[in-house]
Amino acid sequence: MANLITHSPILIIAIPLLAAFLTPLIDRVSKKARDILVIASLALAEFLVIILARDIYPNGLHIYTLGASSPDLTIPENYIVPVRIILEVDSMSIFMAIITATVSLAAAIYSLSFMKEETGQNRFYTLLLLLAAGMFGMELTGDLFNLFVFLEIASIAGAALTAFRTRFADAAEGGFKYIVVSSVAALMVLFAIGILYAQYNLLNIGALAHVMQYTMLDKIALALLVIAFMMKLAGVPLHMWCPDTYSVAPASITIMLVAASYACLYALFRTCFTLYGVCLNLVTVGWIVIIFGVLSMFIGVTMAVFQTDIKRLMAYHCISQTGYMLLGIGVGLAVLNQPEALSTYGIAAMDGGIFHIINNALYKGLLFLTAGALFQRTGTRDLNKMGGLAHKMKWTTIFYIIGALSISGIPPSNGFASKLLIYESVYRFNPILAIVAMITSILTLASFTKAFYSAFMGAELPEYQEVKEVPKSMIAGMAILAAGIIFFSLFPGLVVDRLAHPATAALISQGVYINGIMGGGG
Amino acid sequence: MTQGIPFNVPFLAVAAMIGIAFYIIISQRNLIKLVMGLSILASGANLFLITLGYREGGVAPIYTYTPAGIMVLPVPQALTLTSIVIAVACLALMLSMVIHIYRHTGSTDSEKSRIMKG
Amino acid sequence: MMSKIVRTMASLLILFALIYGLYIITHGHLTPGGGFQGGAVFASGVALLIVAFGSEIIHKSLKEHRLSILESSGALIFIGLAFGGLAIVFFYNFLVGSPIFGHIPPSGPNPGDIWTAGVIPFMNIAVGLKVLAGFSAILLVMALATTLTEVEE
Amino acid sequence: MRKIAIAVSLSIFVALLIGAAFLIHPFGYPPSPMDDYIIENTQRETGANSAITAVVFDYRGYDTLGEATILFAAVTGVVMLFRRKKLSRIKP
Repeated sequence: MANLITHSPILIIAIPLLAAFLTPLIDRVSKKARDILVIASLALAEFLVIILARDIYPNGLHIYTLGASSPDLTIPENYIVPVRIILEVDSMSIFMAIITATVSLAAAIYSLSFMKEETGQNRFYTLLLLLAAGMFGMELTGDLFNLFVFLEIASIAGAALTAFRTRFADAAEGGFKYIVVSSVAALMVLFAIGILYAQYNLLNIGALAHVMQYTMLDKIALALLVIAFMMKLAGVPLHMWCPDTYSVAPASITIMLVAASYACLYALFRTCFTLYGVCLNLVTVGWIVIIFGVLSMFIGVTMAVFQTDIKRLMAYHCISQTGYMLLGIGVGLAVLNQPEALSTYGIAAMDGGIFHIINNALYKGLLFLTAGALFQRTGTRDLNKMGGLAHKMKWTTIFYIIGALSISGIPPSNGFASKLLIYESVYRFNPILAIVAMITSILTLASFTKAFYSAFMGAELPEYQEVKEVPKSMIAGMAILAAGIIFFSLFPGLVVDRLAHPATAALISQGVYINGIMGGGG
Repeated sequence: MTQGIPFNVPFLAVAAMIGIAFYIIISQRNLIKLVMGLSILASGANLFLITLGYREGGVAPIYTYTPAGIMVLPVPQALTLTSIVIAVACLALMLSMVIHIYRHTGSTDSEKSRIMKG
Repeated sequence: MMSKIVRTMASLLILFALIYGLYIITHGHLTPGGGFQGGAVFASGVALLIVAFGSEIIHKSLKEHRLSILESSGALIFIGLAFGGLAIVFFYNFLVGSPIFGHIPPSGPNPGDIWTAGVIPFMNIAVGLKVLAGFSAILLVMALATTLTEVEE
Repeated sequence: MRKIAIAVSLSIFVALLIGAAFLIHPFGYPPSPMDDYIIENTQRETGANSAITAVVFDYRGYDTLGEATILFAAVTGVVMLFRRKKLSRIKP
């Protein structure tokens, strides 16, 4: 068991990769064996993430050097600089790995029957596993160039999956937009890595943070990195691709793309807090992130109110929810070097922001899956054409209500818990921001009730007489996310202390991250 | 170690390539030209990585029959190998999607094939 | 379908292209080159065939699902070699110093015998196999997609 | 109006890059702590004569694993997009 824990960071990434390479071969043997392989590998990855999380929360950092003579030999004997690639897992990256593992497991189970009639399913599952492995790779690595490679894997797999249903005209266009935006963002990340490599001849995040002097070139590299990750996150000025891609992709792939954009959010935090950390002029960079957050929040929800396509509506809400996270973490970043402000509301804001990531991944995922179920049964995404589906599709309606309640922050739900944390702390930082956040939450509630009535309530439309409930595995996929939401709604305090707070502490303590590589090592 | 204009010409070439590539990506409406702009951006990134690793009077870091002289940095060449294959992968995927867009909408003009509005 | 001269010349030249590609793959750890570059040279030979003979004729002998089996097996060998060193660490070069391909070359310039570099030659061959199958599949499928007017719906 | 905004932002971006081009280390003299270690110890540690192949497959072999999966994903994606249609309709 101990041996499994020491090797678990690389196994979390290597097992989905191994399964992805095996799928085309197993698929020639039998379709059943392929489905079992896909679900088993993702379940095994989830199991490994959980046992690694249980090992990380008590004793902090977990180092894994690839190719060295022992896992924690980060720097070769009597040498000053790490040469090999080092996987560095702290409580923030394991927190994101939990989100990725849960979302990809739910997506795989959901698409077992969602993709039943499609041709070319073995390609679909291969790319689904590669997308999951790409996200895991981004979250667990401690090397900048490795982050770029796995960012690229997630983009290519995501774009190919978005254009999976080639018979629809707009599928290829959505995929094309996603791959162009991801390639431009990835190449900007590559330029920033080149600039940092030119100055310090290092690629490891910890080692770079150790020798960083924040020269003019580092500011340019920081600007490139922030713009690139904002493009991938669909921050407002750069969000044009997001509604087109999310509304076109199959439902299970949309929630994987949402999880992929949160992996990029993690990468943004890793560069702001760990790579640059204390040597940033924190107030300006903090305020830049806050402005991105507020813009995304407000413009996202105002665009969403009058959407007719249910998945475009949810895509715009996704942008506005990302705004909440950016606001929470931006406030924490802005006060990072003022200890008394940090302790009063900075850490609470970051806890709220990070807790909001997992909440949003769960309820946004659930809402997209219900939209997929509606599409499967009614063949359309247009809210005006739907109506009175509550009578026939019981389970989907219940799941939709759970999701809608928690996205608009109604008291018992987990969405409310994280938004409350954000409101309280942001109000002390700057009251106007908190007011904007509350208005956004009200508009979210308004648009989701509108969608609920037009899709589920109302008289039963004649052409949906014989519509029956969605098959079992789609309900199972939705049930996983719904169970997560209910668990988080019942014990928000427990989750914040056990999951979100250690993640915030890990993000803030840059020194621990650095001497994990430079200091101990031997 | 004079740091005059002539010494940094490769980095100016990289900056020029990036500027041209971004101009093409922003201004071109035809999807094929947009893909070309992106491949220019990718080759600009590769040029940048390679020129980072050059050492004055250096030879390739391979020990089979090496002539005398200090050796060029090996790591940027490995990174460039990776980014070349990434550029090829993105190019192949983008072009196959452009073929699909052309097949569905009959034109590769990004304005006309704008199916989704708002 | 090109003219008769081009087809015969292509069928003659293809041998040299493929042999040269395999040479680059296997001598990756001694001379400049390796899995990716050798696979690309090999795939350029296949591209020569596709251009000369037209994609339908090549498709008769070179099916893309067979190519994808070759590609998956190449990838599996590569990740298997990476898993091989898991006893110590994931990407450990466990063959250095062992009787198979483990010979340590004398440091400094040397003629360079092929019996060195532990796992690296095997990884080169695995990646080369994967790259040549992958690139040929892409070339074949895209050539077929644009010429063959397949009837869909 | 949009055209002017794009032109202005693009020219600022290129001016920034040209400025950065002057600040980077002079062309032939890079700092190289990591690479010197690799050049000296390639033959001893990995047994390969070519330092580049040693970096690609041993020192940073994990990148090449990511690299191989990128190629695998691209090939699977392209073959998936052009799969022959033996399609059964989704029940409306």
